Amino acid sequence: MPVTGTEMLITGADLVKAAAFIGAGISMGLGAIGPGVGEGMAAAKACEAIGRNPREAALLTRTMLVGQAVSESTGIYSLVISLLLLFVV
Amino acid sequence: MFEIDPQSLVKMAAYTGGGLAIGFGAIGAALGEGYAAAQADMAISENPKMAGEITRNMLVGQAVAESAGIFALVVAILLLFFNVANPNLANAASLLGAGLCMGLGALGSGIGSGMPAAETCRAVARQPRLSNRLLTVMLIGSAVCQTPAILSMVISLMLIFLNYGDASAIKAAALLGAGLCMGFGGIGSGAGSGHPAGETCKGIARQPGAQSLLTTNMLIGAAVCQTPAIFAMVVSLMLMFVNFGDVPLNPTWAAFMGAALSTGLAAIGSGYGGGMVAGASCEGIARQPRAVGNVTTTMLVGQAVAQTPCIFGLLISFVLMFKMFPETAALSPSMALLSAGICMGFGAIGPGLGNGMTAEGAVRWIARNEEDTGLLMRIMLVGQAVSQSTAIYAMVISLVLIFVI
Amino acid sequence: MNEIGRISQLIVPVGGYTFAFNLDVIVMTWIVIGVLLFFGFMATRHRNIVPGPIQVMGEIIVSQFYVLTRDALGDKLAKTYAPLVCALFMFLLMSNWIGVLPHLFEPTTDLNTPLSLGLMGFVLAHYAGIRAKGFKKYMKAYFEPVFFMMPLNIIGELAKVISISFRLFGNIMGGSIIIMVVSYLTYSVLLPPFLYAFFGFFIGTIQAFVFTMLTIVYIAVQVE
Amino acid sequence: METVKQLQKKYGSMAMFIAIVLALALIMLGYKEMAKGLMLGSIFSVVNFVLMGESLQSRLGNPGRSGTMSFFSLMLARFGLMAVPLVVSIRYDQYHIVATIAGLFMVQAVILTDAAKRMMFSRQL
Repeated sequence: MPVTGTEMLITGADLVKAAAFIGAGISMGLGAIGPGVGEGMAAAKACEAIGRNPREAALLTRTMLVGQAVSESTGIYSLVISLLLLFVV
Repeated sequence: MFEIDPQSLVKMAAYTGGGLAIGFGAIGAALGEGYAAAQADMAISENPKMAGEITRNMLVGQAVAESAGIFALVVAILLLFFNVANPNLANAASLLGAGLCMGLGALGSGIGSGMPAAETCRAVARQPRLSNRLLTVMLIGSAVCQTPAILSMVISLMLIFLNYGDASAIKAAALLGAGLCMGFGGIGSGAGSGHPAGETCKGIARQPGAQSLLTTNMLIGAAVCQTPAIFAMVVSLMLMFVNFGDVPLNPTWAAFMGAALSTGLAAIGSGYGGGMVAGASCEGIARQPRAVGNVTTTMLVGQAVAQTPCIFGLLISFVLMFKMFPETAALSPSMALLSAGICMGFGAIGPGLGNGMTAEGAVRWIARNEEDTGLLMRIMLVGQAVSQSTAIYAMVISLVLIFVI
Repeated sequence: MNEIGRISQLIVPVGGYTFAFNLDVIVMTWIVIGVLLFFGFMATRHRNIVPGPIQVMGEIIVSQFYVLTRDALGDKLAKTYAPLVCALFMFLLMSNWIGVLPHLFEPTTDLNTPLSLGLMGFVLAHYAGIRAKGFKKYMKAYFEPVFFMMPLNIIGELAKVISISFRLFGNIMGGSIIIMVVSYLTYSVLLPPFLYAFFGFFIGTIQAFVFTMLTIVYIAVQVE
Repeated sequence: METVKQLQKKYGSMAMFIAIVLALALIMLGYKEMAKGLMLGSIFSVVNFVLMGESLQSRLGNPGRSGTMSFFSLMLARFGLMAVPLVVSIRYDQYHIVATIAGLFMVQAVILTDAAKRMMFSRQL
């Protein structure tokens, strides 16, 4: 039995949509790596700092959260771009 | 549309698979052994009198670390000389998948099992007296690191030798996906479980009395950090053996590939992150053996949370495998499903690693400052939860791609 | 394997729209609420200086969460929010544990439960923020660091609801799917009890705690 | 480098001894192909172990000599050497392939059994 491709009907608009979906997946997928690692580092350093000086725990936690919120913004940009690709394109 | 003679297609897939298997397998072995050899060199320059003893330990460590490479070699040779009775597309896919599975699985284990060998060489230079005990622990550690490679080998041998009796193009996608999933899933766990093994060897040199505590902790930590590899194996087995019934080819092939990529890639971050946590806990116990209870508890909590991204990956995989998709002739629905898998898979790598780092920091400082265990564990959980949020965004995008589009 | 996604629904058409009520989830939620009410009743029935076992459990939970809230919010606000935080934790804990019993399942496997709890936390946090800082200062936070970042800041706030609720949902749902699949693969022998212990009790407790802590943290961030 | 030589002798001879005993037992039971495959695999396993020791000794303890490339090419050469028994046993039916694969891991098995034995039977490990 010879191996053949299946019948597919690919139009220009379909191709654009397919590319947009793949782009959305890659945008969010790769965009999540950086913030994930970065926020993890921030939290690791906060744990270290609290371990050294537990009395400043409240201040350090707040600083950690602010730092994480800032480093998460690139992840949110990826999310926005993905949603734009999914629903606007 | 082009047509290929099925015999040559299968041969092509088998050769490519064999090449990938031995290629990745040799890279893993080379990286692990190269790292160990570099550390051994440093150890010898620190304490030249112990050169013989260090070379001895290095040799035994290398012999065990290389077994992942030998697994890859065996699979590669089998692939090169394997004759298929009635060649078809599904055979070709399963052979290619088998090669990828073994190669990538051996990559992680090769890197991971270099770490205990390296740390043992350094430790022997510092504490020549403990050479024999270190050797034993190193061997146990590096044998534990081989588990993901063994799981990969089991899956790839199943892919090569079992007859699935179904030569459809869907089965081909499922079998290729099974190989990919287990292969990627083994990388993180294999490389990650090198951390606890290495830190245990280092820790025994520092605190010989804590040896049994350290060994137990190493085994627990390594076993838990191999959970993502087992998740990947579950997905692979489902792709291989579950009868999905009469499903349309066009979006379903992409759903299977997406399911495989989702769990497989997600397991990389969680596996490696879990290994970092386990490594830190072994270091901490060596520093302060009395803190063992708190350190082990925190390690388990940290690893459990670090596996969350992988569980998200598994969730997406199961949705992709078991949701029925209507048949379509267009390209975009299948690309949406594939993209959902890629999105979740890559999106889980970073948060998995980040969660591992966070728990690593917390565990390390709980060993140094045991009174504040509760506080540190709380901060660790909040930090991990926040750094997971990008994995959750990826999951949301995946779910949108699956259900809304 | 077809039981994934099987939910009994009550569909009520109201003026052109249809409302679907997930009956199973509603029943499970009421079971959880009933158990908690019974626990609260038992814990406070005979209050003594020398407490009984149930009273001790209640006291530990309440005092622990009071301390947690006080650390994050300060004495004054803690008095307001600690009861809510404590109730949230106990509700989530019971919800995540209940799936261990046969024929029952976790209400948190339905996205609606965590999403509504997340929305509750979100509204509460912003209400607390407006009350503590005043409306003007509250609005000013959206224009940081520059004026045109406002849309992204709003999306960031909304994303918090998504992340907190999907985290709980993903973990509990993923756990129950893994248990189902492994039971299917091993014909329900040997492994499932350990998995129930791990996913039901261990992960369930951690995720309930994480959800509660994040709600406190979101309130604290808005109040600052 | 006395200790390395001793270790190689110890594990190598133990692996060969076990392989011979197992092969004899298999021949007694009538599995001749398995016995031959096991012997073939074990011989190459021991040869690989000896070569590994040689390459390590030339790599380690000579700091300054850039031996990294030669170390890796030696590793690849060893892998190529280990491919020989596999190819032979696939090509010729008189060697059983599974037994050959088992034989290739003989040295590793001996090393790990030795470690496990030490871990179980001594109090201080």
